[in-house]
Amino acid sequence: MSEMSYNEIVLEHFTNPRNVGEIQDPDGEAILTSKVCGDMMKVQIKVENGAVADIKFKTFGCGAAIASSSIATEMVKGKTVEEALKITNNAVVDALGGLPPAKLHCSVLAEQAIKMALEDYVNKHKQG
Amino acid sequence: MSEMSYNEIVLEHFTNPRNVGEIQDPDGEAILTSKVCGDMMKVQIKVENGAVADIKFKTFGCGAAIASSSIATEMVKGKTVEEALKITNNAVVDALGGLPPAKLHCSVLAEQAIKMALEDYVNKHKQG
Amino acid sequence: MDRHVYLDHAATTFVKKEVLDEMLPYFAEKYGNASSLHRDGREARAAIDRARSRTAGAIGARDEEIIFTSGGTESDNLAIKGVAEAYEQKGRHIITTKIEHDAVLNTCEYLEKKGFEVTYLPVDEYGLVSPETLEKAIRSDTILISVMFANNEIGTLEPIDKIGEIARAKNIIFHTDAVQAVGSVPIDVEKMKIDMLSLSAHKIYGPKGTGALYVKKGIKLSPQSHGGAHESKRRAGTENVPGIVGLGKAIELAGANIGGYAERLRAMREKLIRGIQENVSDVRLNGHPEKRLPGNANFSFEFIEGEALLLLLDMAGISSSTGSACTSGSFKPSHVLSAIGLPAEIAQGSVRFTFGDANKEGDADYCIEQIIKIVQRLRAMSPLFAQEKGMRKNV
Amino acid sequence: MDRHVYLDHAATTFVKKEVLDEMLPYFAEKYGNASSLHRDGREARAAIDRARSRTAGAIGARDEEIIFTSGGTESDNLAIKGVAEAYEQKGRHIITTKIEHDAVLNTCEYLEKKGFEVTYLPVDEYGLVSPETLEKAIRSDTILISVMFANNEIGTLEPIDKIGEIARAKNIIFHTDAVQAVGSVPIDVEKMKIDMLSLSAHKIYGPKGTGALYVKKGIKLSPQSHGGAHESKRRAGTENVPGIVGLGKAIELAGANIGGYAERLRAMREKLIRGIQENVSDVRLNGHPEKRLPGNANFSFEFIEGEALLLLLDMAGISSSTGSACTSGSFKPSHVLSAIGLPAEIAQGSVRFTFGDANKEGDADYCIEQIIKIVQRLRAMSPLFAQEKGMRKNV
Ligand SMILES: Cc1ncc(COP(=O)(O)O)c(C=O)c1O
Ligand SMILES: Cc1ncc(COP(=O)(O)O)c(C=O)c1O
Repeated sequence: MSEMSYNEIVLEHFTNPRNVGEIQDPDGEAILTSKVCGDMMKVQIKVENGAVADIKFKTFGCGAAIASSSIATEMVKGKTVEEALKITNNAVVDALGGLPPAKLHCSVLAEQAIKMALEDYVNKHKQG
Repeated sequence: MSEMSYNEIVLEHFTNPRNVGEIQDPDGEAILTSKVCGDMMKVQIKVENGAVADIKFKTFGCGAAIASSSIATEMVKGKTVEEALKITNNAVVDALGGLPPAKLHCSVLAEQAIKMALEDYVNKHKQG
Repeated sequence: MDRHVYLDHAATTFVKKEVLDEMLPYFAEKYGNASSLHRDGREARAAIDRARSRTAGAIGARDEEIIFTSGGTESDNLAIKGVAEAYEQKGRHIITTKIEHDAVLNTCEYLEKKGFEVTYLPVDEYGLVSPETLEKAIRSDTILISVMFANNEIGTLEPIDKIGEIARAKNIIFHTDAVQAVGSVPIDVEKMKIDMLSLSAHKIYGPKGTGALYVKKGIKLSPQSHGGAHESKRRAGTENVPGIVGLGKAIELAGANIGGYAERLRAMREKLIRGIQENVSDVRLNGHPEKRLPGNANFSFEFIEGEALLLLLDMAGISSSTGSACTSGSFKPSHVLSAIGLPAEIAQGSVRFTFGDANKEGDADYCIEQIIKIVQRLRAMSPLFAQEKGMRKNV
Repeated sequence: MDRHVYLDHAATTFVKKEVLDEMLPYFAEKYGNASSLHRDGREARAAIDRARSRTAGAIGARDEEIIFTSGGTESDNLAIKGVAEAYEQKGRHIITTKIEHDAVLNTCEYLEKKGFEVTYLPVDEYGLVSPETLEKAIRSDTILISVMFANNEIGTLEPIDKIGEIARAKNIIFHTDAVQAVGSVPIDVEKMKIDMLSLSAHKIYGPKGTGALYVKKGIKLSPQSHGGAHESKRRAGTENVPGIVGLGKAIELAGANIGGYAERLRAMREKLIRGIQENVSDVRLNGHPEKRLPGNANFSFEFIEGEALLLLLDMAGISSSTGSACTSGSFKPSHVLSAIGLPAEIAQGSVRFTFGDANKEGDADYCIEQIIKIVQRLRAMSPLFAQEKGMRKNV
């Protein structure tokens, strides 16, 4: 089905993913495995002045998972933690110009992993 | 299926059937309708010195029926009535070089109609 | 005899050059499997998508309502068995007609063995189904009505829009076998309230072995071919990409030319009918005088047998058919001719001539000339003709 | 990237020139319906007869034992449902394996819903079925054994002759899906005691949308497509003449070249396997080291996901597949890889490369070079790889 193939934006982010890597001493981090397909995403963030100063990810997953990871991390970069927490998988899909229906759950993985890293920061921050 | 098509001999007899026509004052005659397919054959004979001096047929039927009529009448022509009565549909089929399996019954029509005309002659002859 | 006049377009047609040209690259160059994710696969997928749009567009359907199959027979089987299996909890009664193609009739008979009940509606002397009779046959457990758009033997066009009206009002799924109608008659499934429609490429100058089934959105269908997740899981099997591309092009061409095509065929066909009726005695035109496919003429020549006529026509270079191509070589008189009330011995002398794009100016004339000769010749050796004419003389 | 290396021959192949050349006249010139009695019909019939002989000859069968279908999927469906329906009075138990193609598996699952019982035999780590286990699974009500000749994902060749032996001794019908084996492995249905065999043209350089089912004389088969009296009443539908002609030519060519073909493929395949195993860590070759199709290599690259690998390979011009083409894009880990005991996360990193006549000298080298680069790249962004390597460091 044509619903299986990716658009240009997705392919571009998949081929040249932004923010791949790791952060030494992150302010927040999370690793999440998708229950749907077993894909896994690890997110680390650095926060400065209440805003996401840096964000890095590593993803084990398909094209959609990697592209979602790339664009989602771009979307929250520079935003305040509060703003960043508002990210939705729909916004990720929109930014990608759409995903094949069967691949929508990959955008959920990106959304949730990023949120978990942000929450990890918030929790540590509260406690600290 | 290839079993549907006729060989050269059949086609030749179908296209140029021998002995088509009618005999004035025949010595024996018969009309027979096939129970299988509704084809119909009319046979008339002229007997001289105990032999089939002339034989004519008219057939309402398919290619196989017409070819069988043609070759079967040829086969009995000149034979003694006794000999002629020995005609079998297998001999007709053999003479035709074979018929499609589904068309074998057409040779039966020819055999039986000819036999009936011969018997008609025999019966009249007895009585006379 | 060098002259060749093909008058059997209802049996099959040639593939048009424009159609074959579009198909060709998909054999040896763009040969990917449409289920594959890589570039070769995507290329094949795109070709199928385009063919799907063209097919949907030709009958007023939506792309996702088209399922590609291996031909009209599979489309009919899938429609009828697919609905029967999906709705058997709701009911086990099916309504169809006595004059359907074997692909519908034999499928219905198969379902009867599985416990379904089938009503085979009669037709009038022209082969027309009565919408009133149909309406009366509907029961509370009726799950499907299947009435062909146009008959393949005698060409009669059924009152499809009236039947669609009735079926929709009673909320019963309406399938039509339009294998013979597509390309010759404008079809709009929306307007005509058709829920399912079978079509076949090789009847419209496309390739053999490819067909489609239109299934209106919302209708449940149990797949009849199990395997990969092809055709939205409704028909498994690696897609026949060149075949599907050919169907798409053929149906697009057919749609664009339908008016002119029908006019051209009708003119040749009318010439043949007139020529036969004026020059041959004891002949009957089967089917409806007006409500018929433009290319179809079906005659019963009394006192002679159809196969003999067909063979001599063939020797004269004319390709025709006795009834449906599928039943040539069988002995039962055509079920269609029986249904319109023809006695067996007259049905036996029936031959179908179907015009199409293989024909040109003069074919009808040549055909008339040959028929006159051959009928005369066969009648001269027919005992029935002699009897009949003898009897008349005696009156 | 201009280089294009097609390594997905198990998904489909291109149509060879010699094959297409034989098919071409049957589209626009010799276009008769093989059921028609006239010259056009006889010409089509003769072409089908010739193709039938060629197909029968290639597998040691008799002409009348070949039924032409629309492909491997239909052949599998017809074999299994056709026997199930014909023999259900005798018994309702079927034996197959866990690693069959979906065309067999989904058909069996469908029959389970209809009240049949199906035993799905396990396989060992190489994908081999054990004849002993099979023999033990046989019951007094077993009517059919269906075991594939060669697996489409991992290429494993099953012990068909041993299974044939057992089935024949117990008088149970034995069907084999040989869609992947035909053309790569010599097959003789007589010697191997095979009762039914499915094959498909598009896997052997023939056209998509055509296949065949061999059915040994004497075996009853309930038709699954109802309609005209085609294929000795076992498969209704106007014959796809060009497709059938193409299958006949393709299988004849395949039979004539089988030894050299297998050798050529094996050489390229072995080069790829060696190149990968020597240059990439944490990689597993799935399937049997020797008992495998000559063109098949199936690897699991740990820590990365197959689709991502497939896409980057595609961008480098290499067409490959994750498991079966049919299941690409689905999430369940391949049922074949699960059956050989691969954990889901390793199965997820599996890619199949299948060589064939589209390949030439150097393709394996190019593929090795690209795989090394791409696997490295994907592992660099894999959290699993980081973990694993971190863990190992910590040991
Ligand atoms: C009315 C009708 N339905 C169904 C079919 C079967 O279609 P196909 O030949 O594509 O199997 C035909 C033609 O043979 C037909 O004329
Ligand atoms: C083992 C096996 N069986 C059956 C099939 C189905 O054949 P087809 O693609 O012709 O429907 C395939 C290929 O997809 C296959 O590899």
